[in-house]
Amino acid sequence: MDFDFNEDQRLLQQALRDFLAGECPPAWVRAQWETDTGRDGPFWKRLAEVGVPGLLVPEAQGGLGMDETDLALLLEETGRAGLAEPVVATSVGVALLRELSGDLAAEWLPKVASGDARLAVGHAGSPFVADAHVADLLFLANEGALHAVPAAQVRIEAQPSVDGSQRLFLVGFDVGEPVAEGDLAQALLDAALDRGAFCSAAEALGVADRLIELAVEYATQREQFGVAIGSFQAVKHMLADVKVELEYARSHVYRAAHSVATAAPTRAVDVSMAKLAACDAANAAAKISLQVHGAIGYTYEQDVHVWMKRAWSLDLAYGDSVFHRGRLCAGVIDQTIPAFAFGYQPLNP
Amino acid sequence: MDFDFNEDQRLLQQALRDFLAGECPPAWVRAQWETDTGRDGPFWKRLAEVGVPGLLVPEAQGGLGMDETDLALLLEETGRAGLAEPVVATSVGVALLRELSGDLAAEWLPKVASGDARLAVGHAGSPFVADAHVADLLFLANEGALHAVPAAQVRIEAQPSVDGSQRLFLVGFDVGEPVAEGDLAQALLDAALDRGAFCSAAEALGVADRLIELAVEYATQREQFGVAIGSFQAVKHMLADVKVELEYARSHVYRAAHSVATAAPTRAVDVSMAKLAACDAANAAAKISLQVHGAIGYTYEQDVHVWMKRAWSLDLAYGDSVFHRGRLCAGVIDQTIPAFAFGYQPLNP
Amino acid sequence: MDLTYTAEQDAFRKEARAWLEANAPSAPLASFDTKAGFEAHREWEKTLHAGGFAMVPWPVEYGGRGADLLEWLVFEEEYYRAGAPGRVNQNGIFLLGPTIMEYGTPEQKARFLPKMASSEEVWCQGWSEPNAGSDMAAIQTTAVRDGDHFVINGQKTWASRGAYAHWLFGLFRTDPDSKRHKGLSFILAPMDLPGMTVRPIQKINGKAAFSEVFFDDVRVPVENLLGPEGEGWNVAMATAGFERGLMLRSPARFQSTANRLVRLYRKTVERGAPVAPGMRERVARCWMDAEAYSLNTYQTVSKLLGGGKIGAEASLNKIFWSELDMRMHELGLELLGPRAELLPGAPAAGDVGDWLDGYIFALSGPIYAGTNQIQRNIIAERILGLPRK
Amino acid sequence: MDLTYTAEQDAFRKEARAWLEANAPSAPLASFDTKAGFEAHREWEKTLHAGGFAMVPWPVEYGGRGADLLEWLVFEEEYYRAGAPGRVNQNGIFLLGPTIMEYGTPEQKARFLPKMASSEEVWCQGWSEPNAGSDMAAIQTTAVRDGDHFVINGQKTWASRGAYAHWLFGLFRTDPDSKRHKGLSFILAPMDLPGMTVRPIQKINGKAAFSEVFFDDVRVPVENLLGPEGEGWNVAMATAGFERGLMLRSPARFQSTANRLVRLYRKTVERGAPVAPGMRERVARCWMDAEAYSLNTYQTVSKLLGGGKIGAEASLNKIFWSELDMRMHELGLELLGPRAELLPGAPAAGDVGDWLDGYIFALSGPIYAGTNQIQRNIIAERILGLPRK
Repeated sequence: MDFDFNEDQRLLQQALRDFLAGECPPAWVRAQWETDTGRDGPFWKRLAEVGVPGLLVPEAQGGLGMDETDLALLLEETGRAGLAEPVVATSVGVALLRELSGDLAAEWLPKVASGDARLAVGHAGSPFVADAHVADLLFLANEGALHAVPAAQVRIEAQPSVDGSQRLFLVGFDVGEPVAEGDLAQALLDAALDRGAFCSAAEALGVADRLIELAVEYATQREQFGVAIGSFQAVKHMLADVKVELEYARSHVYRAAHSVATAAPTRAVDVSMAKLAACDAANAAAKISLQVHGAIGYTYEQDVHVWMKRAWSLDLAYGDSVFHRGRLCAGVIDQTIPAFAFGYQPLNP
Repeated sequence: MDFDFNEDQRLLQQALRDFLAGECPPAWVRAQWETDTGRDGPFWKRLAEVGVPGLLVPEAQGGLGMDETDLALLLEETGRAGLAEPVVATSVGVALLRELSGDLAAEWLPKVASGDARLAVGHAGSPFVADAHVADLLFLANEGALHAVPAAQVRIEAQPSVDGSQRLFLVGFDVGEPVAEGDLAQALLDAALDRGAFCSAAEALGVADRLIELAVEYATQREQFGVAIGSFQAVKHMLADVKVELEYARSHVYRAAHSVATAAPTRAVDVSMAKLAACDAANAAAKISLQVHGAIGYTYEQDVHVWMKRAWSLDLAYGDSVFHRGRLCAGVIDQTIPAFAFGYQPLNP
Repeated sequence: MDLTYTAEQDAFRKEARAWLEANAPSAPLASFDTKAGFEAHREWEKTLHAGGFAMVPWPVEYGGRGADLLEWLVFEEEYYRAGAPGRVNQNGIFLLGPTIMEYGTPEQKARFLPKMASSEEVWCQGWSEPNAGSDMAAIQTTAVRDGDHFVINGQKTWASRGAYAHWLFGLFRTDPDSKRHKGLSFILAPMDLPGMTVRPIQKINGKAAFSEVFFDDVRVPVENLLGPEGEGWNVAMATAGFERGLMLRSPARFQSTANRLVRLYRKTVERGAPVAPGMRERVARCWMDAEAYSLNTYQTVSKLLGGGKIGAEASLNKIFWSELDMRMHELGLELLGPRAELLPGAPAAGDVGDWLDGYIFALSGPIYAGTNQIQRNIIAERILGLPRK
Repeated sequence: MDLTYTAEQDAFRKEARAWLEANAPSAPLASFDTKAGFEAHREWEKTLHAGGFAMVPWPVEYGGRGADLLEWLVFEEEYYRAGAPGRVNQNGIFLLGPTIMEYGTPEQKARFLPKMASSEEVWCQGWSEPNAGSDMAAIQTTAVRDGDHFVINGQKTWASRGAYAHWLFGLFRTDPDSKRHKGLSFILAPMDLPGMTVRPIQKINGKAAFSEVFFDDVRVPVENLLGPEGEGWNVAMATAGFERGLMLRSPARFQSTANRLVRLYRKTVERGAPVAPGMRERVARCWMDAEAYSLNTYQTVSKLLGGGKIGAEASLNKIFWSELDMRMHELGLELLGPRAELLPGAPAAGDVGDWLDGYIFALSGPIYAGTNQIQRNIIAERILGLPRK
């Protein structure tokens, strides 16, 4: 039992934070909102160089061969930076390729690791497929079967989101030979949804953190009534409350990382708790950060809204809150899927 | 359209407030907790002298012949004073007698007005009958029929409540001739429940007000860190929020008074909204008053808990919050009972 | 207490309803924060004015109908029921108008009110400055007397529709040596004077909504002073009271949103979309709160008609409606599910309506017209009597 | 990161579970705030001590088991699962004990810890004073050096079980000219000294729970000073950290309540009693929050075992558990419907259990051990770095 990250993991997190702080400042994020695709191929290659999209790719295929407990801290950083590249969708796709193995995996995993391919995944959590416009390979479901469809064979229709970083599409394709059917397909799709929801939750932690940071910074320098507004108890207590919410959400997300990485029997409920807690924290942080900023925060030129809208779209990604609350209740109240209190597990035999 | 009280009503309220402040201070309320019945016959006579139990009794029978819009302000005062006498149950009973009219009304209404009789009422909102131990006449339901049962013919079993002011009983009786059956009985029982719920809501307003007053008083005199704790924004904002809640609850309660007095078609939903709003405000005021008082408020010798427990028991009286939320939803969502937005009513033909 | 309408009130409602059914635009106008939308809304105001409904509670001589506040409420109910357009001149008619009626000279009233009622002249406000937000007494923009003119220098911000408005009203420091609430004056300034520069600011949905206004030796004639020189704070406080109070936030607005929310809930359930079990109660509770706001407003109006005044109670209203408005829109978005984030133009947006834009607008509620934190201070100190320090 | 238990941890769990099944009282003991209940709980502590489970993470020489904090968590889980009694000496074993381990002399450790572990000596705390509540630095009770004694004069309050405890620990002003945090010392005092008077205070359920302790020239030997003279504030802060932190609020307590709440919900639905539609989600959410508290504690323990420290983060915990505990009990009471207000002895109370008493206890959570307002200040200033003034 060790519920902490090791030093290597912390160092990798710090390295990515530094990298993104330098390469992906708010002005860059905002510039991406204005481009056609909102995505930057050369930057994706650079991300691949620091190992992000290849993190879950086995070492044999040129990746880092790590798991979701490593990924969690990195996604906090992409969330903190407001990075719009398809890290989540690609990570989910990588896990599918790993499970499917065979030629498909042999062909695509190295390309992902080298930054030469991006992936997208359709799932039951949303009618829309994120990043379908830049994906080289798309995993799509059709009548219970799972298909791996190259970009050339899909038809996409853009569905503009309030979050300029979020690029959503309705996707159609000519149905060919599936890569999995029946129970296997269902298990893969379930795992994809859970993995994507966990990833979104981890990004939401970073988003919440950033929103709190922005508010603290502003409240420290902005003066009204002759003092920094951050010295008012009303401001302090709002921010303290959301900090509490965030830190407990963090615990859920880190546990979900472990549950996804180990395919724990409680994975579905653990992920839903993480998604709910982290997205609620991010939404609360957005509201409070906006309130602390006052009218300034309500302007387009200030950065609050960029992260606020990330919080909104992450809340809807890979299952909205109604979906995840439903699973939580199924686990805790109906007990139709596994959920047991941490530490209360049955003894090993 | 005039949604305000007239000067006579305000004067009567002030008179009762002064009377209760003098006659029914906290020490007296607390002393009643310790007595066997928790009720004081001679004091009930004095209440009758100032017109409280006879308020709804027609003038012809020695009462004031007023209605619930007059009663609302008086119940705020009994709530504020923490008065434990059966004003609510008796008022509900008086309205039943008025509706039933005939010999029963002719016999009992004058006795109520003169303070020589107290009433109790069983209803669908609770398995318990409040004040059954001191009632001279009890209205009790049995298999859809309404019975008026003299005290001598009932069997009661005390059910001690955490609120020393609340005296609850399970009541049995030998079923005789009912005073109403079928639809009439149902209508009378419904009206009794609504009237009792409205009365409880009005008392809850007074309870909430008192709890806020106690907190403001304490916060103004108690010093920590060299200043009155009431000067801290955290204290101010907590109390401001509950004040907002209280004032909007007040609007619901006053409207419910009118709806009960005029048997408005929306009476059920109006009363449920009033009950929910007022009891939520009282419960919130209790929690915040306790928090403002800190450890001192958590002691038996301080008065906060007396009004806090009133808030708790009023919340359960004449339908708990689940009952009233159910009716609210029936009106607003299912639209199976009348509810229409105030001001949006259909035009008179 | 009598919660029924008189025959006259019912007749007025009937008349307003019939007129609105016949005249209100059938499709929403473009946003009045755009140039084209601004003009379209001014056109609608002209129609309203011609119909005699532009300023129901104003005296007839100023372009009003001479009705009382209860009829105003009835009119608002009908206005929202008809889905009629937002009021492009709201800062003029609801904020400045009542202030001019209280503090204006007969000449000022005759000069400004009729053109305000007809929206021939649309107004924006010049309260806030970069360093004077919640702390409005920190105003620095000066208006120095020079003969029969004030010479204004400085900067105002958050002037809604400042880019299109014809006139601006606001507080300026006429005594340059003064501090805080003293030495301020309430001045009315046309927007086309030499030395005025307007820079639009986009709100978080990327649309222009307010402006910064820069003053560089702008000369305003002294007859544009409203109320006594140096007494601007008190004049402004009367205006702020109106703003937070009745007119700008008529209950019909929130009841209308609550009714839309109930319909959205029912529709969502009917089409079998997933809905959280608690949503039923939460929606009903919003409806109940909108109802409370309406009831409370009728109480206030009854009190006013009985000779009472609105004071710090307006702060209670501000908190209640602003939080309710956010809550209702949050529930609306939750009911839309994954479509909640789509912009209305998205092909799959279907009937998502304007919940998203409404939410973005609702988010400004706890900030503008005095943050809710400021309102809580006011409630605590002026209503509950807690110590200032 | 590895969230599975080792074979040793599982074996320890098995052992603890078996021992508790065999030894824990089958019926609840009388409240330890009564004299009889106090003694019954001391008896139970003796049993625990004899079984080697009194102080799992303490060194063996002081009556502990020498286990690590993870095994402590496992033990707590089993302890709550078994429904074993509350710890009557909690102020000693969880607050003072760790402080003595950090600041005590070898003699003090040997003198106090073993008798604390066995509950031969039960401790109460003497922090607060009538004018030093949230503002603990306002302590006025003096302990003036007189030869090899301190002479104590003044008054302490809110000493839990002060009426029955054998020893008191607290902060006293040893430098009478000092102000605020300086000049305070941490002193241990037996409760039977001449000049000490204890007055019980009833809590809001009418039961005695805490006491005022009056000191009138009470002479305490100087060897009862814990840590350096005049440095009591720092010593106490270490204790306050422990109090707010891990040991007194083990996650199993809240998980156990959450599990009871889930069972109550299921039972209520099964018997067809009316339940609000949103209750399902609200109960599940409480369970989720209890889970978060457990996970967070395991994180903290992992951090501590890796050489880290608990600092201001303890304030995050305080807010989270205290609000969760209230919320859970509120839902429990709502599920009981009209029976929620009945005292457990009422004939119709049936299976209402101790939700009401639990709620009353939960209500003290946001107040004691530093109000939640104080905790929010700490979070804002020490964790987020917002300015003090």
